[in-house]
Amino acid sequence: MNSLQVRRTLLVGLVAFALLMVPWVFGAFTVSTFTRALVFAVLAMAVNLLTGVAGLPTLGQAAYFGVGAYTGALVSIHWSELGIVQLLVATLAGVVAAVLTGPLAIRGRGVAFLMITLAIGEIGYSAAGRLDAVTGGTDGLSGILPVVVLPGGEGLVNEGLIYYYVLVVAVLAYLGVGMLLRSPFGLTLRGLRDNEARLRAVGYRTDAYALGAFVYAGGLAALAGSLWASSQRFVAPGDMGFEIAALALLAVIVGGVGSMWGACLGAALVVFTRDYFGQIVSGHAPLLLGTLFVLAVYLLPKGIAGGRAQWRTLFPRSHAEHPTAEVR
Amino acid sequence: MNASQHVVPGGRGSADGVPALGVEGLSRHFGSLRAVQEVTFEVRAGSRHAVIGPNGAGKSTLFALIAGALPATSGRVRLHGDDVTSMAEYARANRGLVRTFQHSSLFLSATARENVLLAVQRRHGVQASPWRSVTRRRALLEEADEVLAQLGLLDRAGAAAGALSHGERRQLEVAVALATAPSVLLLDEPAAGMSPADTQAFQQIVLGLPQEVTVLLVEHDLDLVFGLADTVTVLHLGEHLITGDPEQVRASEAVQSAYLGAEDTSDLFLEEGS
Amino acid sequence: MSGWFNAHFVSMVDGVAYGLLLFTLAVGLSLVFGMMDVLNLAHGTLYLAGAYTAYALSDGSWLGLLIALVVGLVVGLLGGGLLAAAVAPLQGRGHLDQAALTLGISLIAAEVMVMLFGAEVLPTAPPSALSGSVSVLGHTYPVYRLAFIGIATLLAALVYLAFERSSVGALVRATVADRDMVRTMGVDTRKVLFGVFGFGAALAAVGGVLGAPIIAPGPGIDERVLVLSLVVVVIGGLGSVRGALLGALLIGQVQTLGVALVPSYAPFLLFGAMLLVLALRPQGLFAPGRA
Amino acid sequence: MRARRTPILIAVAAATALTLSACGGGTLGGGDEEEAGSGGPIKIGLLVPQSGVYKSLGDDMKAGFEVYLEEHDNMLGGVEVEVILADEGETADSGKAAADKLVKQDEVTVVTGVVSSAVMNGVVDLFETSKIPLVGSNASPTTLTDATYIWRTSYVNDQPGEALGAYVAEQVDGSVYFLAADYQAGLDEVTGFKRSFDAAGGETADEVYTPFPGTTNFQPFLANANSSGAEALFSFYAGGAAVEFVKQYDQFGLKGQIDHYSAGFLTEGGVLDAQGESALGTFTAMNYNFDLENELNASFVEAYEAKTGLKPTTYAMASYDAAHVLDLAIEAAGGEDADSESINTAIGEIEKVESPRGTWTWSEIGTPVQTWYLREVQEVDGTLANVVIQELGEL
Repeated sequence: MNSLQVRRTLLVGLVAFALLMVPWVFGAFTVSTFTRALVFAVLAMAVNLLTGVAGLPTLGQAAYFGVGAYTGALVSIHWSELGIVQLLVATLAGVVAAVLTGPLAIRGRGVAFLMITLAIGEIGYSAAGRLDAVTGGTDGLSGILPVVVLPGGEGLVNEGLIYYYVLVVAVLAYLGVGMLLRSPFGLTLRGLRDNEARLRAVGYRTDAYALGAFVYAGGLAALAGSLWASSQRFVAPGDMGFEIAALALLAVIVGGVGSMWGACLGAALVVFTRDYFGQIVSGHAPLLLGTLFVLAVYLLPKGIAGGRAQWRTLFPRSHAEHPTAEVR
Repeated sequence: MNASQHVVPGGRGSADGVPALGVEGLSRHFGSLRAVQEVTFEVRAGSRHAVIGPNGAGKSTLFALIAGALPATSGRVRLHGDDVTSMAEYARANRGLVRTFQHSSLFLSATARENVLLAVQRRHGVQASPWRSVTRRRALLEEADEVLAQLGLLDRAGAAAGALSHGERRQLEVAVALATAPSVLLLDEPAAGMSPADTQAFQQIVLGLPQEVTVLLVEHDLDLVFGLADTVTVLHLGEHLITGDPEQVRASEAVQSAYLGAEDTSDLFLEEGS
Repeated sequence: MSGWFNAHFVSMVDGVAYGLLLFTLAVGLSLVFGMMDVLNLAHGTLYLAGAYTAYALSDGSWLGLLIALVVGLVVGLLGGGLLAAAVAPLQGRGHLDQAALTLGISLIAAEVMVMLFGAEVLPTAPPSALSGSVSVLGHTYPVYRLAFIGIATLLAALVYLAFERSSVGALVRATVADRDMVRTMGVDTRKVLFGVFGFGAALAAVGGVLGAPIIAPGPGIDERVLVLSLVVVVIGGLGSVRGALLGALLIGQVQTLGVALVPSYAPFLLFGAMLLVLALRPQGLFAPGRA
Repeated sequence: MRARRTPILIAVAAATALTLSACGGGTLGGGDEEEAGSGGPIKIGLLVPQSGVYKSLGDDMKAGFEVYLEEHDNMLGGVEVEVILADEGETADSGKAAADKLVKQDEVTVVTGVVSSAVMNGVVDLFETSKIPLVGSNASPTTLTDATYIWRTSYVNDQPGEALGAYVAEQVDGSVYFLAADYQAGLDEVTGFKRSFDAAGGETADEVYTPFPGTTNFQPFLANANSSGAEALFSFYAGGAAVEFVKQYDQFGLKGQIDHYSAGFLTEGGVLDAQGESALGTFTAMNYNFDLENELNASFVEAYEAKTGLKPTTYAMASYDAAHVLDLAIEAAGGEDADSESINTAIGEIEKVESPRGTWTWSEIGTPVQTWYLREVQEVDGTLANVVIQELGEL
């Protein structure tokens, strides 16, 4: 182990320790805000996979988030309280939804892709409000049972335990996305973002990989949706609306497009700004969010994740590095 | 060092006389503009074939038609005798017909090695694999590094493509194409924007390519063309003028009159002396 | 057929009014994007600012409307200038940063407007000479909307002629087609940025002043107007005045005649229409500068 | 590339450590949850929108609650209260987060407010599991029938319609066209209306729901209603949509041709001024009107006008009543010794509430049984106002 790896291990350990300590230190509301932030972080990773990694800016991930949330909720109400069942079925539902809608979305790139995904999200939102028989209509779907982790176990009601459940799934999702990004497919997606024409010229049927990214991101967003249903025990059409989609995209921009841990921090920042600090200055959460976005764009041109690059120019290190592509 | 054992699929079409590339009555019209009109010629397997012509001759359009970036209005493109006219660009690339770009077209945020890896992993069919880190796939890495070494870029493997010099980018441009193990390599004005020294170096690279790789280049720089090509095709106003060895082409009166009045005229005839 | 026409006549007329209103909003957004490659998500805020101006200043007299128009124009120009100045440092950083910045600005501005005008929807009376309704072919129709069709048609014609016929318009179209080329010709693209931004913003704010009696100012109107304009712009093709006009008229009909024909699918019509267009032509109906 | 991650992670760790030292207690193992009670004021959470499209309703409710407190020297049941405001916002998410904060962080003893039905549905679990009473003063979905800790001083969403249906069936000689905002409250309202309307032999022309939120132009819907041959229209709109709807109903010539009946929200509060003369002649059903003649109402209207300069709305009145209910319950639960559980029990034992709307009692599902009124928009002393025409019976 060289000193770099030591330092890295140390930091990972520190962050893990801090995350594990949350329920032991904070009150229930703060813990539930952390839980929401974690769920939002998974959604932000899905948005970032498309927007930052594959170069397909999306305003539609809330639709798949909603599909996952409703599916998870319905599984809980009608079939199984087991978390793993809900997560799997919800993810599958998200994948199916993305497979069905993806071919339409990937017909466009850039702003056209953004608008097609926006349309998919808005149509999903309207549909969720309309299908009262399944979704409970605009008043939302309640009656979701506390999630059970092991067969025969107790349902999770305590905020701290719910937090741990969400934390475990979110960390697994993070590791899964990390693996994807280092894999050949991850490299393919970065190629798609950098230069689609060239990728085609070396033999890639690029639409297929764009669709692949879309489906993966759809499944991931749905996974986050299922976590949302388990932790909030309530799902409403607003969960697949424009606001969630826009906040997720903005979280990615604030965090640093392309960087997964940046997206997670951005998501946490957005959730804490809206739900925590927004309640302190009651009624002015939009103002806080607006200020956050404006400041972030000016002060952190590459997002939180890019912030370190600026620090580096302030405190230059001895060994020169090329600005290599950021994988994570 | 012998990259060819990895890079080149066993000398296809080299002995049986089937041309590596056949262009038959190829046309492309943009509205009333006939950019390419009924062009027919063949590229012999293993040859170094150049397409030249004055500005507006239709070279770029022809190139795009052969590569598959543009659909043809009529006519055929054959690769080793197989009709690939209706195939998309990516499908032609997978069959060994691979192009480079006139302005370096790279994956700028990726390292030079990753640029080449994108081509290598496609050829290995693992480009959609979501498992196992690329950095643990030694076969891919070794092959990528071999191609980089072949182009003299190995010491820059870890640098972002965006941080390379212009000349290095041109080299990487070819490296990415070569890493797909093409049987026919299409070079789109490779010398564009290169210094004379870089052009010289580039010429050496192409000359050093294994004989199994057929090369078709579209080029402005006649130094490079006559230094490399064993066969030259001349286009004029979208139509095929002549295909022949360099001497035939230089001697052709049709070519001389086509170039008359064009700025390249003096260059063309200066060649005879050099 | 005549029965059908009779039943939907008002919807079609209203679709024209609605479409022309959308055009005044969308054209600025389209040009700023097409020319300067800037995605301005604060565009709806400009409409809202104009509409609040109309609410605050119009008192039912012609003079009130005139003052509101002048003030609205100034508000729009200032707003456009500020936005242009805000996005100028972001050059070369892509659409996402612009989107985050302008959305942030619009959130802040929306909050400020709620502080100034409250959270109620504030319907704005047109000049009293134009209030009330008249009978058009036996159908009751608001006078103001008829007048609006007249004024907005004039406005649309002016904008159209300015961009398609004048020398400034030629420069603008050239910039849409190839920005670098125009820059190398020695044109100061910064000036063009401010000019086009100011123009588009002023048009949106004037649209707000004139549109206030049709789409009244209130919280959330900025977002709704923005989404409508984006849909129009994307359908029409980014950077095309003609596209914005036809896209706006198309969406106008979709939102009136379409809704009247299939009211139970009303929530799906707007985005359904956009998906249909984008599925067939991802670059929009009239994408300029591309083969 | 890895080393550069250091500063941020250190910052994260540092920030976390800082907050750690600043906060005490924990969700797990901490176990120091105090019960409210002996000593100190009772904490009451007021959960109303202070941002977004429902802000004006939130303002009314806040003012109504405060008027009651001011009348009683900031004491409820003889105990001083501390009101903690939380912003419900616009969506179920924002409302739920705010409720979460009130219950889990501020550890309030009771909560009141809630405008949106979606938020109400979203917080049911929260209040039921944490056993904290919620005295809602507006939102009231029909599906909410078996909660133990949730009370409402307003109505049930289908009641304004139900109160009106039979009357309209009798009055209108011909068919009735239904137009309502396409969300649960709109569906509930029409369902309630049709329950009594159909029973009384009313005839339906058509039933159309307009996209909500997002419809600003009602012209195509109104055109269809106009050509349907219906004699009357029953609508459900509130807030900004109500303003646009009423104005366009006038502008497109339906006014004077087709009578307009609606749930009272259509012309309640500030929207009426915005609608202007277009609203004249609109009939609505509501559980309250500021002109009701009783002593309590007179003093309430006076105090409310003094505070806000406006006539009270049903939203303000229901919130005023929520404070009243809490006043009665806290006193019955023993004043200073009252806790969430005893207050909840005491709320259920309240036999009747004297209210500006008249006296009401609890229904089986914890909503008021109250008199409904038919109102018409008329011009009174040069200003527009809802005027009570007759009673519509008790529901």
